[in-house]
Amino acid sequence: MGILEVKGVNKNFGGLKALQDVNLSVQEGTVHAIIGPNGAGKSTLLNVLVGKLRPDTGSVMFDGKSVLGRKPHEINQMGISRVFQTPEIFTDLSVLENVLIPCFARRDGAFRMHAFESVAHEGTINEEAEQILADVNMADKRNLHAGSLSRGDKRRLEMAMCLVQQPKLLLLDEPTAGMARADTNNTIDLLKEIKETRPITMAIIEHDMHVVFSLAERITVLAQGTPLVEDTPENIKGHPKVREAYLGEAQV
Amino acid sequence: MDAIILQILNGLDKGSAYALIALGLTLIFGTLGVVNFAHGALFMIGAFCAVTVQRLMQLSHTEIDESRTDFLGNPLQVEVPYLESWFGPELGQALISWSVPLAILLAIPVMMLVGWIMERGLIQHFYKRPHADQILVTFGLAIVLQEIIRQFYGANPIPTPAPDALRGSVDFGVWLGFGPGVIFYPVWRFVYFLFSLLIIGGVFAFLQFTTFGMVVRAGMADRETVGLLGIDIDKRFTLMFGIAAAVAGLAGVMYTPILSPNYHMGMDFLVLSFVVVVVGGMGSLPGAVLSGFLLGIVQSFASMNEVKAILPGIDQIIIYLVAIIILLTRPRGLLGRRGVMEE
Amino acid sequence: MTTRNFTRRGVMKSTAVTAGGLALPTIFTGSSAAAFTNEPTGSTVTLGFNVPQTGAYAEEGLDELRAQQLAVEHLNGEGDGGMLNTFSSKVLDGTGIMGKRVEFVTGDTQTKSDVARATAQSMIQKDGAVMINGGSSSGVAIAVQGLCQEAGVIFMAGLTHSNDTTGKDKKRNGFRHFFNGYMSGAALGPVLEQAYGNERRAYHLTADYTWGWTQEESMIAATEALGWETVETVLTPVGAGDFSSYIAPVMNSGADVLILNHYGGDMVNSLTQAVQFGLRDRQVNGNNFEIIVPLYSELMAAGAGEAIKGVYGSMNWNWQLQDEGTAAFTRSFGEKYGFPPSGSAHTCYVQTLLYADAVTRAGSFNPCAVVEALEGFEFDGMGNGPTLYRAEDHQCFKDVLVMKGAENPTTPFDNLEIVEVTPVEQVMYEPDHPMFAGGDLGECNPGE
Amino acid sequence: MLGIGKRDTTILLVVAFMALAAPIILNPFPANSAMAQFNAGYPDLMQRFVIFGIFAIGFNILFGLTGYLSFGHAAFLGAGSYAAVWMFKLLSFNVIPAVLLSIVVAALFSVLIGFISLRRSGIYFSILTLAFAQMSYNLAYSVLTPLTNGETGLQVYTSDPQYLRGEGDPIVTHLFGLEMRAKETLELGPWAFDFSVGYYFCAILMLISFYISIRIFRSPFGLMLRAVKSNNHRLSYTGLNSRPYALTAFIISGAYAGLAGGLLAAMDPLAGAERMQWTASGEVVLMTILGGAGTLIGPVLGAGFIKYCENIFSKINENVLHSWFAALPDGLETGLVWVASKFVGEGWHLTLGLMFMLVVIFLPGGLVEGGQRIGRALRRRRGQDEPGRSAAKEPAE
Repeated sequence: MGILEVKGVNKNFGGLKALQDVNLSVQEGTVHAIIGPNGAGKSTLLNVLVGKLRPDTGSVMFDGKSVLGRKPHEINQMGISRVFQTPEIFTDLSVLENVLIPCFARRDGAFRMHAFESVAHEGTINEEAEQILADVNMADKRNLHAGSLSRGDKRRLEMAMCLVQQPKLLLLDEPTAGMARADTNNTIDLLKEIKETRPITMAIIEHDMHVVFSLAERITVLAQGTPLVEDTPENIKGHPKVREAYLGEAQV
Repeated sequence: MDAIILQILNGLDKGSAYALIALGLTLIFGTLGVVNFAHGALFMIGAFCAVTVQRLMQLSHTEIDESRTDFLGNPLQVEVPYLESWFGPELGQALISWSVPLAILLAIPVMMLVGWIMERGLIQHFYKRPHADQILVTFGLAIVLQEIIRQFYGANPIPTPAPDALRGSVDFGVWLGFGPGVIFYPVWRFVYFLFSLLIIGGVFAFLQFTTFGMVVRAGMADRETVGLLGIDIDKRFTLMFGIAAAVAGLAGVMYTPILSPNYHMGMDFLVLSFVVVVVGGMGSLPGAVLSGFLLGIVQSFASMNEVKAILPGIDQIIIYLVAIIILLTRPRGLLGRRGVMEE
Repeated sequence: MTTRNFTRRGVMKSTAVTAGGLALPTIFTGSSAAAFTNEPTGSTVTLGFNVPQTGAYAEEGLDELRAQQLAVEHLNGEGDGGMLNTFSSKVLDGTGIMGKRVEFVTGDTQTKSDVARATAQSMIQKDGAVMINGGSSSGVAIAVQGLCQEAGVIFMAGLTHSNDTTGKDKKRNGFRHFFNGYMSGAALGPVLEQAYGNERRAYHLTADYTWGWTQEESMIAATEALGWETVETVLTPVGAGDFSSYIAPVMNSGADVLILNHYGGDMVNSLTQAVQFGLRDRQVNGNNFEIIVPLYSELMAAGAGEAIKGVYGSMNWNWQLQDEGTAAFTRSFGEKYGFPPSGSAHTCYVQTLLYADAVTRAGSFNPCAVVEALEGFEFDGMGNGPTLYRAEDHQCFKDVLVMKGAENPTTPFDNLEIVEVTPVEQVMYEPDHPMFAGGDLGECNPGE
Repeated sequence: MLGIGKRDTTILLVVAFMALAAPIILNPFPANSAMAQFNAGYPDLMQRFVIFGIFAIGFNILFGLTGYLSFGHAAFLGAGSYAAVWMFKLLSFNVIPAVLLSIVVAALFSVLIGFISLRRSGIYFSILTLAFAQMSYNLAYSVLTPLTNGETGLQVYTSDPQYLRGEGDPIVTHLFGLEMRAKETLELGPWAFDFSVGYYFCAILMLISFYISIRIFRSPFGLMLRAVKSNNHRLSYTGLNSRPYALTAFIISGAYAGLAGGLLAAMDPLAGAERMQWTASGEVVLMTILGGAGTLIGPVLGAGFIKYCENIFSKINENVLHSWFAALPDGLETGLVWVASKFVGEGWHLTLGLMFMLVVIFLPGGLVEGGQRIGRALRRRRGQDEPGRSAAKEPAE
């Protein structure tokens, strides 16, 4: 029984079958990649997982509870954090404030009216935030305006914001899309480091095979809204069906 | 039945004005992403183009009438318009009475120019600024414009009648098979309605069938992409601003026989026009037109005695009530697109 | 902490004269309090002219301001003296008020009660005004009247036509020179009877606020007394702009008279549009369809242009009156500004003189003394013939004018013509008339 | 001090000093001099400064922090005023119950409007609030006259019950017998300074409001509100529900507006319907943006600026202008008066409009940014400019 169990999910947009009978199981503590050509339904699947879309049929269980019908913030509170294709951070706030917010979210839940306490006086929370910034090597940038960061730093910051919540599952939506090779490698190193230092489950949706094969322990190949195969990276590489559907075009 | 037809006519007429103002506002929103609080002032300037033409046509020389005296007991100075002395009193008066339609000729270049100056001189510096700044600066501009108009024309409403030939009303009911005298409707209001259809049709045709229009429409959908194609979208948008100003101005010119223009009429229309635009859906031209007519008609019906007897005061709030209901049931108004002005 | 109330201005002026610097710093000189609010102790006295200078009534307000300035000139002995020469009371001699030169401050009411009170406050608190005059709407007049009562200064209401100003909202410190809704109805009644007969059916469009309602009530009472039937009364939103949806139903309602209880921009638009709808070209019940505008003003008549031709209404005063006082005022106003004064200008001019006169007769600026001098005061020579300031409700009683839109005006200033000067007896009513019931003048308040 | 940081304490102390010394600061010119026209230190205007300051501070909590632009906040101001006047009519002229009820009524009203309007965001939200406020205004002006006294404005009549009024109680608004209009005048030579009870009552409430607003700005709650403005999307994927945050901010700012409305009535017990009109809602928006939205002190500055223009510039008439320029040669004087008269008196709107434009064009951050620029320029001149400081712009200074 995995931490995330997707069973028989179907989703249609008008006549278009975006997802057909998707079954997926992500095991706790693993890095699970979901790959597939454009239009395979990766993004739709991700949006179902985070509560943005509701499937027509099927079930999505996380940690033994259904996520269906829950709002994104409720799903996050269940322990699923998400990294976006383009980093979603609070650009108007400072770097430190960016990580403070998830700290509060973890401690206080979806809404709590702490209107009279001072942020500066929240000792433990500040320590946590400083710690995570140190972990991602951004401590020296704590007072910078988040909007002024480089793209790579924005990605790091977003990662820090997710990690500080200590999620049970981290969803990454093409974390290296549009990045230069160097940045991509940095991100891979960062993710590797995270994997080594934290007991975390990750699900990565990715285009870049280099990233996938550097990180993933399990891979699911999605094509035309349906999972084609699920296996270890080594087996996937040699799988004829996968080559046919997808890898044929890519250089592996 | 006759009462209902009358109110539909009234609603279409009100709706024409709303639709025209909202159309211009949406053009500016949609193409430039600017919240233009000075749009009401453009409407007002249009109306004062009509006043200006009227004044020009009435340029007079004085003749002294010794037989009568003025309020101070001096011999009466009679102002005789040049047009009257050139063409004789009757033809002269008839010509003068055509000031309002003639003002269209003045309003088009004037409004285009005003729009061009506004966009190049002010608005273009605010494309990247927050909406709040746009609101503040255009609101300030609206005040300045209306105060300038006031310096020249005073604060009192100025009568600007329709041409003699188009004054009065016609027995519209007879055409529909009612008895004579049941449905009378002012000729000028028909003219206004047809005029607004013409303008609306013109704008849509322009956007639909010209290359220029296609680029602008593409720009409304995605400005950056069009920019990437190497098209100088900014220049086209400037012209678009001029066109939007002209639409507002023409709406103002032709409305003057219905509503005697005064310097703050723009502010009176401002709130309403925003409600119309938002109900129609931000950035949607058909939405703006639809919502203009819809709100006009709804308002007319709410003004009926039968309705007011059940719900006193409903005519005071109906527009806002409808706006609330529509926005709560249709998140982006009638025909709005996702993500436009939702941030 | 003490709760003494005293005025700054009086004290300030006296010390300014004596001290002339930091020589005698008097700290908290509360004990030398004046006898009443803003007692003028120097060589000048300040009046506050609080009129709309922006918004729909701006022209009306500016015309009031012109007249007020003229009045100040005349009081100070400048110009030709205007109505001072015709006023039946002769105590004013062109040396200011009781020898003090008259100064004035102005403010913009924006025709909003809140703003009007704020500007009046500033005149009282900052500028030391002893009298506030002006305004162009009843809501504002009532609001400012209440303020002046509390502050202890005299209020001479400008253009206010609602019955309430000297009815349920009357105040001891406030006086009205303008006529009111009831008087409009009473004056119009006989003229309408003569012009349109006894068997008419009237349809009212009424601005949906207090003035509109009292006007409608007065007109219904006056016309029903003639035997007219009231077909329908419809309330219209203030500032509606387009009245078509209210005018259209009039056509087939069986009514043959439309009474527009509107003022200002609403009146301009509703009248223009009603004429556009061809109402006046219609025949109903064998009668020509007629429109009546109970309250006229020159400026708004000008705004309506040709639509007013032949339309009856009433006015407080018009420059075309033939009496001496009117002639004198029109002459000095016309020579200064180049056009004849409006009715509201006349009101404010006369009030400024009357206030000065009352102070002089009372021998004091104390509001209570002024109130006493004005209550029951009868005079002549200020236009409209013999006039009474009634003690019971501070309403002014004088002849009322019934006007008609001129068919062939020769200048922009005679677009209205006087049809009849209704004698004061006919518009007189008891102070406890039901339309005016419920108010209480209270005690005069001199402030402290 | 007071649980706020050093910087904030300084700001608070500066504001407190300004507010408490306002009667002196705002009357810099001798009472009889020509410049006295520019004195603003009389009770009524000072009260308006701080009352509209409160209104703008509250509005800033919503708009400055969450970015939700409400065009209907005047409705809460009006509701507060009506509630207060009704308290005067029913209970007594004591201001405490009136002010308390005005806060409660406005807060309840804002729960209702906020709950519905916050279902939408962006301009759709703005128009919803505008629609509610305009409905309130139109109804208050006409149909609801029994409750609001329509155009005239709700006021207290001698015939009103005033159940709690004691024998010797003042017949003007008071705080346990201390009349709001009572004042003491301090005279120093030609200068005269008014210290009025009403003003200090308002000023103290303004300082409390300001202090609360600082606490909110620096609190986790305030951080969340700024997060709502910055990136609502990220916020919900961080496990936070933005709706209750925005709604709470809406209610707080509604309560502030109610307090301001209640104080307006407490200073002058008449509540006019215009208080609810869209122009009044627009005014507080302008105050906040003009001063600097999202800054602590900006809204107060903006409120003072607009009220000053309205009350001082509108009162300068041609007579005053003539007296100023009297020393100049005739032709020049006439010319100057003619030009100047276009901008003051009846033309004061023109000045206001130009000011809006100039401020927003040249000072995108409002008046506060103007102050910051001057401050930076001064520092630079002294060679104390810290590098990197301007880059690390503190988001809510």
